Amino acid sequence: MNSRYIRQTSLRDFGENGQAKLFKAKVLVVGLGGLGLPVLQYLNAMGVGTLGLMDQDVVEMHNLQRQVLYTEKDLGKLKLEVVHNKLTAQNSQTTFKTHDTFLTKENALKVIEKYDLVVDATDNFPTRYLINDACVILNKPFVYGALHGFEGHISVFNYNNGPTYRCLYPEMPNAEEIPNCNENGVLGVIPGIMGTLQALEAVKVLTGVGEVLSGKLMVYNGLNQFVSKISFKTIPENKKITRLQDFYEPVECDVIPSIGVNAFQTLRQSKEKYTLIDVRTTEEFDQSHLNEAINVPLDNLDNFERQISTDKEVYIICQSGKRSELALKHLQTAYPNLTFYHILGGMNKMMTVCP
Amino acid sequence: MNSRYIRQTSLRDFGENGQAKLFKAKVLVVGLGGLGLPVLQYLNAMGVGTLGLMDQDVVEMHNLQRQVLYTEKDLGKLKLEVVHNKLTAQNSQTTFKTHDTFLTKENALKVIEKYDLVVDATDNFPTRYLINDACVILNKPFVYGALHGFEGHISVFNYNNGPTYRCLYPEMPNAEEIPNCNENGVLGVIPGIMGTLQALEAVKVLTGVGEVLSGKLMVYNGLNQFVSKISFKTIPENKKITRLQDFYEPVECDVIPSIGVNAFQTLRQSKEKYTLIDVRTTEEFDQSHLNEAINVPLDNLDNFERQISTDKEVYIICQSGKRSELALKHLQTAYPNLTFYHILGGMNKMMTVCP
Amino acid sequence: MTILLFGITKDIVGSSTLSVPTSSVTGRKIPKTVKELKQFLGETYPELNKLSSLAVAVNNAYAEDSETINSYDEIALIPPVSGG
Amino acid sequence: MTILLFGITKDIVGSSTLSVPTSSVTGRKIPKTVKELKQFLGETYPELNKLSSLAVAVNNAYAEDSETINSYDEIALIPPVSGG
Repeated sequence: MNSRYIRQTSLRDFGENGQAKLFKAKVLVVGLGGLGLPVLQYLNAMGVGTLGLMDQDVVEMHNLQRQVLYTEKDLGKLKLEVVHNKLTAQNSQTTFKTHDTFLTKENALKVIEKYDLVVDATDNFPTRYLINDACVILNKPFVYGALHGFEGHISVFNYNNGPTYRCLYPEMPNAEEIPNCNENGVLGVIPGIMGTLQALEAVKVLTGVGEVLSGKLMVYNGLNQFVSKISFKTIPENKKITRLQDFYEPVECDVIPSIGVNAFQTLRQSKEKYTLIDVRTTEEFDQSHLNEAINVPLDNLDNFERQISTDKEVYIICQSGKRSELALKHLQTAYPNLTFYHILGGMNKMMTVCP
Repeated sequence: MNSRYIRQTSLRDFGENGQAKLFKAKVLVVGLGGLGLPVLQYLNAMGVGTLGLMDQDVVEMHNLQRQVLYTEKDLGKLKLEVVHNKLTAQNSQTTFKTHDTFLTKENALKVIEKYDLVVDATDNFPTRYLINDACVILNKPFVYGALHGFEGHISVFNYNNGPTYRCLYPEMPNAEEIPNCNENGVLGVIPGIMGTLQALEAVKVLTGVGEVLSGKLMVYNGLNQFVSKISFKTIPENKKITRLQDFYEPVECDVIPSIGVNAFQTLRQSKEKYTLIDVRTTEEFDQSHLNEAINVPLDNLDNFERQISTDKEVYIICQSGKRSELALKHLQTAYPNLTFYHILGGMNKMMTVCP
Repeated sequence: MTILLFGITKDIVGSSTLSVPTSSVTGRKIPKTVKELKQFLGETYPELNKLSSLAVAVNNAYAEDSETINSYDEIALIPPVSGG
Repeated sequence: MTILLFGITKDIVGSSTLSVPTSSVTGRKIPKTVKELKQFLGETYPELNKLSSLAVAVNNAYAEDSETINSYDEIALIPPVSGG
């Protein structure tokens, strides 16, 4: 033990005993984004002995508004490498395990098995349900955090006999009913608040200090600092999962690359070459369209290949941004070697920035 | 405007308008410690245009447990420089103003005048009262945050006609009634939670989004995630301050250097040379003392100089850690060129680690 | 009866609270259970019907569809959220 | 009456809550105002008397010394804290 942690070892309710428990603990943080970074910065600072890092994304410009460990120099680099380097510099006593992958039903059980606790810092439902089911199967607790705009959720699931994520939300919502994280904004500091709260719950689970937020969902509204704690019960059948589902919908938020109209307008005024596909109907297209746009109606995407040159980045636009996202999903699957972006807000929004 | 902030400009209640207000804003953060760092990381990420940094401390080992922007390589460096470099790398669009000083009654009005908002991220009462009084005189709002163990306070003071810190706590507590930050521990992640909450309140003040936490004190207990919001009123006379007090007690927490018994025991077993002064009475000293200790009773500190060699670091011990702190304050003032540490918990605690 | 709205339900309704009459002047049936409340709200805001997974809290406790509700209850709609 | 304790008051009492009798079996005077409550507590925990600046909240509102208190009130002692 050294003087590094004196400020917390001097706490009567924590002490050298709490510190020793942290040092022995192994925590997996799934997702190196808005939630995962503050969780890791603080668990690493406080002296958690082993930290598992898992992500496969690269740092993008629109991450910087809330993912505070990344600098402008890190743009385009693998998050996993950047985080690993910075956390090592912060605390050389920590053992880091890097998982250069997303969590999948193939790797989930094998990876999670090696940890005492999982922190769910993902940004999509499929991975959240996968974490839940894997943790139930392996009998591991996990600290849940999730965001929407100015709001956030926190809870600790599967802690001892406590309830699971499925006791609150039995089935995964389908893609149409809840917006995904790209359509949905978030004020930059909200993941900071929720991530630090997750780190605290992780410490409580690992050390036994305080009351773990199990059987309670904390719902936070940043607009008015309103906090509700909703109690809920264990539904026994949700604790009896013995195998993963055959299928967790593979929606990864960050494989739906998008661009805002201001950024796109800047691109248009630059010397960059690109292809712009307008996926609206021929009638809509004829009424008004951007000069450089090529019309490939959504129903007609099969004609895509014949109409474009494949050596440039492809931008996709529609009226409001819904069809362009659908088109992007189809095209990206069909043409994995091309780079696609869809334009957020579509022509409606575009009209507000270009004369 | 660029795509960097799209995740928050796409929020209906925030928008490009909110972003533009942030960019125009000038915020002074007083203190680059546990609270100040998360405040700055997030305000900088979110695009506040001008950030003022103020601190004169260097990075010490016991800071790392909660001050997450600092790495082990930064030990001994000026916090101001480290923070300035890292925040510049994070967001090159931000204008930084560095204030290589502590806030004093001589500089407070001149410095604060240039900002729209102050964030009180200090760790001691004198500076908190000074910030309050200066902000009242200059009619600036300030975001207050403070900690104790697993607990924290947040409020926005002097916002429009709202109440001030003195409306809650009229007079500064004296040093004996409330422990200072060195005696008092804090769990590493608690300042992260409170600092991110402060950053959110700063954004609300600057943009007009949401309800500012004015006239309410948010009291947070991390042990059970219990949040109270206490409403309190403006006391008109507290808004009528027209000049600073002649004297704000100059207690700077970080000028009372201390060491824990474990770290001191490690030092004893090393080859390092040091001087150990035991400030208990002769009677107490005679009953039991550490071998290398020199007895200079507290009432007799004037004899100090004659008894020690002044080329080594001086450690001070007493029975429980109270008298050693008093002795340290006296000696440090009398001998500004020497380095003093007092031993936390004194002989009581020392007995638990040395045979 | 006042209902607090979170997540997508707040976006659908366009407000963070919603008032539901507790005595009928229009002849409309007043909801007496969580299920009836969901139906009542779904008539006014059809988008709410799409939510397959929606937690309803009555007095800060998770409530099943069959639970009865009264005018003095604190009710909140808490849909799942996914961002991170 | 149950009193929530924060900051140094929690450390002094050694617990996060404190029960104050609302009817006297010992002949001790039952506190009827914030001031009397402070005096009552100060007799048992003399360290509390040292606190020159101590906010008392009654039902989540800052209360002056003269405010009357009842057995059903939610009371909290909130001393200033300085850490950062």
